[in-house]
Amino acid sequence: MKFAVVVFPGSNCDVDMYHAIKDELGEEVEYVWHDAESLDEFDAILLPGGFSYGDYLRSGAIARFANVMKAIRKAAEEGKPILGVCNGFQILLEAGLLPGAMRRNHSLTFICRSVALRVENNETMFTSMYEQGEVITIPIAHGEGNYYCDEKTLNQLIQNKQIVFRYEGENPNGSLEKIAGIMNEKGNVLGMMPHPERAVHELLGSTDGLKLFQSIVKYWREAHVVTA
Amino acid sequence: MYKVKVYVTLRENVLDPQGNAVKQSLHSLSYREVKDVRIGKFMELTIEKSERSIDELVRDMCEKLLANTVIEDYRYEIEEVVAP
Amino acid sequence: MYKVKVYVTLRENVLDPQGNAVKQSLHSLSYREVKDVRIGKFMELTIEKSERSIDELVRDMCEKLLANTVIEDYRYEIEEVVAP
Amino acid sequence: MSLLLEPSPTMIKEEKLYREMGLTDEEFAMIETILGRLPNYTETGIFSVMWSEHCSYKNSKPVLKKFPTEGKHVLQGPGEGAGIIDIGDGLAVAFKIESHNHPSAIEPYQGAATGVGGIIRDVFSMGARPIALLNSLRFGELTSPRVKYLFERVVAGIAGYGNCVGIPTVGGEVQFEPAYEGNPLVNAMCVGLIRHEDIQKGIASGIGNTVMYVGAKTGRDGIHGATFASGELTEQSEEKRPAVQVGDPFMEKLLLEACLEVIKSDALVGMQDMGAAGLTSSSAEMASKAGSGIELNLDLVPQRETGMTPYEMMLSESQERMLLVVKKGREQEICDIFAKYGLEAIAIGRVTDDQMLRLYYRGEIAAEIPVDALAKDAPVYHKPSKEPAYVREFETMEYVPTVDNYEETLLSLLAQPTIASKEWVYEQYDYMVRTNTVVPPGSDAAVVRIRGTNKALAMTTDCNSRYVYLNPETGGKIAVAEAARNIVCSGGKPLAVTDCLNFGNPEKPEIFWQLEKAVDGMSEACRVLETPVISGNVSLYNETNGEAIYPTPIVGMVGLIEDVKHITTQSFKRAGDLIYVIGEASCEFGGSELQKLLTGRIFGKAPTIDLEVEAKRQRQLLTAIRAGVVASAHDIAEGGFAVALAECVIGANGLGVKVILDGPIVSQLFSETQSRFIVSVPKEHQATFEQLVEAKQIGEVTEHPTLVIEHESGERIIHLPVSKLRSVWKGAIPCLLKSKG
Ligand SMILES: Nc1ncnc2c1ncn2[C@@H]1O[C@H](COP(=O)(O)OP(=O)(O)O)[C@@H](O)[C@H]1O
Ligand SMILES: [Mg+2]
Repeated sequence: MKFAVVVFPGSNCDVDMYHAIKDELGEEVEYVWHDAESLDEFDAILLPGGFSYGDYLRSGAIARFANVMKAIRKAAEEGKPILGVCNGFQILLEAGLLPGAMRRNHSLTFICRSVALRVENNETMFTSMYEQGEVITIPIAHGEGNYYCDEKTLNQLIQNKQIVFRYEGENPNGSLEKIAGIMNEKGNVLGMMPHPERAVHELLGSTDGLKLFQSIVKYWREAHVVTA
Repeated sequence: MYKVKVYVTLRENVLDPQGNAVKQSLHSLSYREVKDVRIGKFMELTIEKSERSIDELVRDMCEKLLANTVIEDYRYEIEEVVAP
Repeated sequence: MYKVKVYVTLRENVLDPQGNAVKQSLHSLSYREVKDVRIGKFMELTIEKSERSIDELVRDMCEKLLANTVIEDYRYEIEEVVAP
Repeated sequence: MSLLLEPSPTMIKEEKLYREMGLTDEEFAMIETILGRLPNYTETGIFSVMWSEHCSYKNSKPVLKKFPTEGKHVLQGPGEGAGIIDIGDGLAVAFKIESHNHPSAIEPYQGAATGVGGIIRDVFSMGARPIALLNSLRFGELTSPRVKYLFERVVAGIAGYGNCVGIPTVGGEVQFEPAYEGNPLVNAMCVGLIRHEDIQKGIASGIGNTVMYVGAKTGRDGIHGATFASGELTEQSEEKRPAVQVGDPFMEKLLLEACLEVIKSDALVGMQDMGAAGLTSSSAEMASKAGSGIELNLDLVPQRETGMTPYEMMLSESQERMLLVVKKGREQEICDIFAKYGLEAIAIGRVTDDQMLRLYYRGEIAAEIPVDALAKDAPVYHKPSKEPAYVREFETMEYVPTVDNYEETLLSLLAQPTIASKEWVYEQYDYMVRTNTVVPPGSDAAVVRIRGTNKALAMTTDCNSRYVYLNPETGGKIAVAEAARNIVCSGGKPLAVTDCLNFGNPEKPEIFWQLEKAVDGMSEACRVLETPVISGNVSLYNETNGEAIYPTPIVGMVGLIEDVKHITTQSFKRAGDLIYVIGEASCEFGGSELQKLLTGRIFGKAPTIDLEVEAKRQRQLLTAIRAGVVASAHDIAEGGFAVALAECVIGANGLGVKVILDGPIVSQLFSETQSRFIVSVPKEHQATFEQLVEAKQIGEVTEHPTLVIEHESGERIIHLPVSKLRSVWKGAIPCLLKSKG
């Protein structure tokens, strides 16, 4: 299975994502520059964290116009797994691939710490290796992770089980309904503020993020066994 | 040449953490009269004349980039000026 | 009751990385007519009447908190409204 | 501003306009001699910044010579963007610390942010990939609104910049003391990793080679920043203030990635960042180091504002700019690399053979100065030095504190902002980005692993300026020793030092004496602990309205952890582990937290230190850690044994501790006697540990989350739930920030 890590100017968790896949998951992975035309050769697409275009104006606002976004849209339509973490999530929101928007953390400060997350839906291609309701430890590191959407959208998210992760215990950033990660209706685009790629090795303090990537691989393997 | 002023504000029903914090600080500085604070963006653009209608141009830029219409409203003022 | 609008802008000689980035982005979106972008803040305050002069009050708040006068300028507009 | 408005050379001389730029009458006369004519306005400006303390180190050079700078691992000593030290496997570490005190006092957010930006450029201009940031901060007491504002905005500025560039901020220190009320300190340190073959220097060699400019456009910001930083802050500073520099971390990130790619090209000859005194210092220094000259056409310099004069362009301190020297004819290769990152590299001049800095502007020569006069041969002063009266007086004082309630005192100490948890600070920093941070902030030294190897780097910044104030020489020794202790506790072998000498006005003999003595002490400690000084920075004139800060020589240290298995932290790990203390406490309370708490001031003798003893204990502890027999290690610092013990147990999930002390209780609990450690050892390693380390067993890690300290006599000294200790310690800073005042 081959992963793409999309690199925007100002991405800075690209390296983390790359190594998580290559060193810890042991799958194939390549960096793809923001001006790329096609992502056809990849089976899953990862949008890493960071500060694309400095996150000036609004986080993710400028990145959504990058050339590669066309290919990302196409991949989304084709049903490939697309994971946006932190800034990657913000970009997916700005691009309209996921509903809602981000506000600044209610503390108005950047927050970097490990938080507890509850797996709200384990019947997705990103979470099948977790137990339903499992509480995992994953770091957050963001200044704008205070998720917002209108009531109608929220109801849809709840009804369609699109809320994949919620913060467990204290709400670190003021996010609506303690939302930490959501997916699209189709279930192949996931955006989350916490960084699973930072929780993949004992030395980093947690390995709880690994199962997320393993779930993607599992999904892909199964899909390929069926089609093969 | 045009001088364009764009005002981007959070939609009314969207909680404004920054505005809230500023209100709190104003209160603690004893400006108790302040009942509400909302914080938005104020952008000043200098735009050259072209074939495109300036009004359309600005609206377009706001919709696409300058505001996130999921949570923000915008309005703008256009003023024609003589190039310096 | 007053509705006060405060405009906070970066001083002229001060670098505006945000404005620059937005200009670049507008250019790459083919709005080549845009010559300059400066980004500042726009604040809307609702203030109750009190013994203090509203003008002084607002100036005070700007100097102390709303603007960082080392790098920013501010101006404001005051409008008296009937409390809803 | 047009050229026509600039004063003529004769006006500059007759009206002594150079004085406003910080040049003395003698210095102006020297310039006249060097040039053989009167300097014009641009030239006067160029001399004034290059001869400022900030660029020339004219007052501190003779003192800096005392530092030991050599060692078998040193690949690059002081003099370049950063020092470099070998760590084996073809790898090396580059690091440096720098101050941004004055700008941060004026505009804390941008001042701190651009400080971080500057130190990052220093490191990547050497060709090194920045892998970690640290910062050392000093503020007044956290009670006044102004200090709170400075503290909050400085932290936000460091976070805003470092997080955006994507370099983890992994450590540092913050202290609060009235002496810093008007003059906060903001020192930033950057650590980079480099392969030996990539080491790059800031030299302009090869006659005819092209000088290129990359990065942000030049604006009128920060003009005369270096001179500003070389004067005291007074009430008038507001007016003299240059336009504040605003950082653009996104630009920095692009520059960083592009420059690290350019390093790999053999078309590159030299590279330096435009730091203090911008284009002037980078061009003059690069030429002076290479023994060549440089010619620049200022019309080609990318400008953000219209109508900039040569004076303004040369003195601008706009951020995020680099100067490159490139082999003639190969400019395009360099341009192509930068273009990939959306950056433009522009040829603005060439290397010449006549050792002159020559500037062209609108077809005419705007300045012509021998480069060595600006760099190598800048004046050096030997300032008079005199021991301040207070130091003698302090030496004769005996201070023996009395404590009524040990528990309350311990809790009060934990709530002192200088001791309290700095979580409020470091949670704003992305300390994990790049997923190499193995020990995040909160333990003695931060640890960053080196991917692809089994090695890791331990890093820390330290300086207890109270001790330095009481006795600069002893305080200087302690600063280095404490840094080394922190490295050793983390399982690292101390490698080398970078330092930032923050002092008052060196023209005052008492201040100069502090500087000299502190450096003497640091130098001796560096020699004994075998940690050469490989880079550093000097920030003098840290005074407000005539009052100097405490002398504050910040020590930044990096250590090598040979195997990630050796990584050790301060928290207790397992119930049943034995607790040892290394070193004996004696009654030493001068400059201690307890003294400050009880009397509200600092006086008396600084704690003594025997460097040989220090070195021996560090060696023994490191040997035991490497032998795998140590579960946790923590040095005893501010607040003494009781505070250190509380710190060991606060971070230990659900564990407690019980120890039994002997001797005088107050000293045992709170004395700040140096060279001491608290270590926990699994029972099965007791014998090996005791063979390797001279230490005294005092108790055990327990399952009950309480901290129990008893006396040999059976007296119960302290019995507190760990949750209580933790909440006091963690809550102190947020609580102070929220409280009104
Ligand atoms: N300004 C800061 N930035 C990042 N980390 C900090 C800062 N100040 C303190 N810390 C972290 O908090 C912990 C405690 O700091 P300190 O009390 O100074 O430790 P020590 O006494 O061992 O040097 C350390 O891990 C340190 O790196
Ligand atoms: Mg320590």
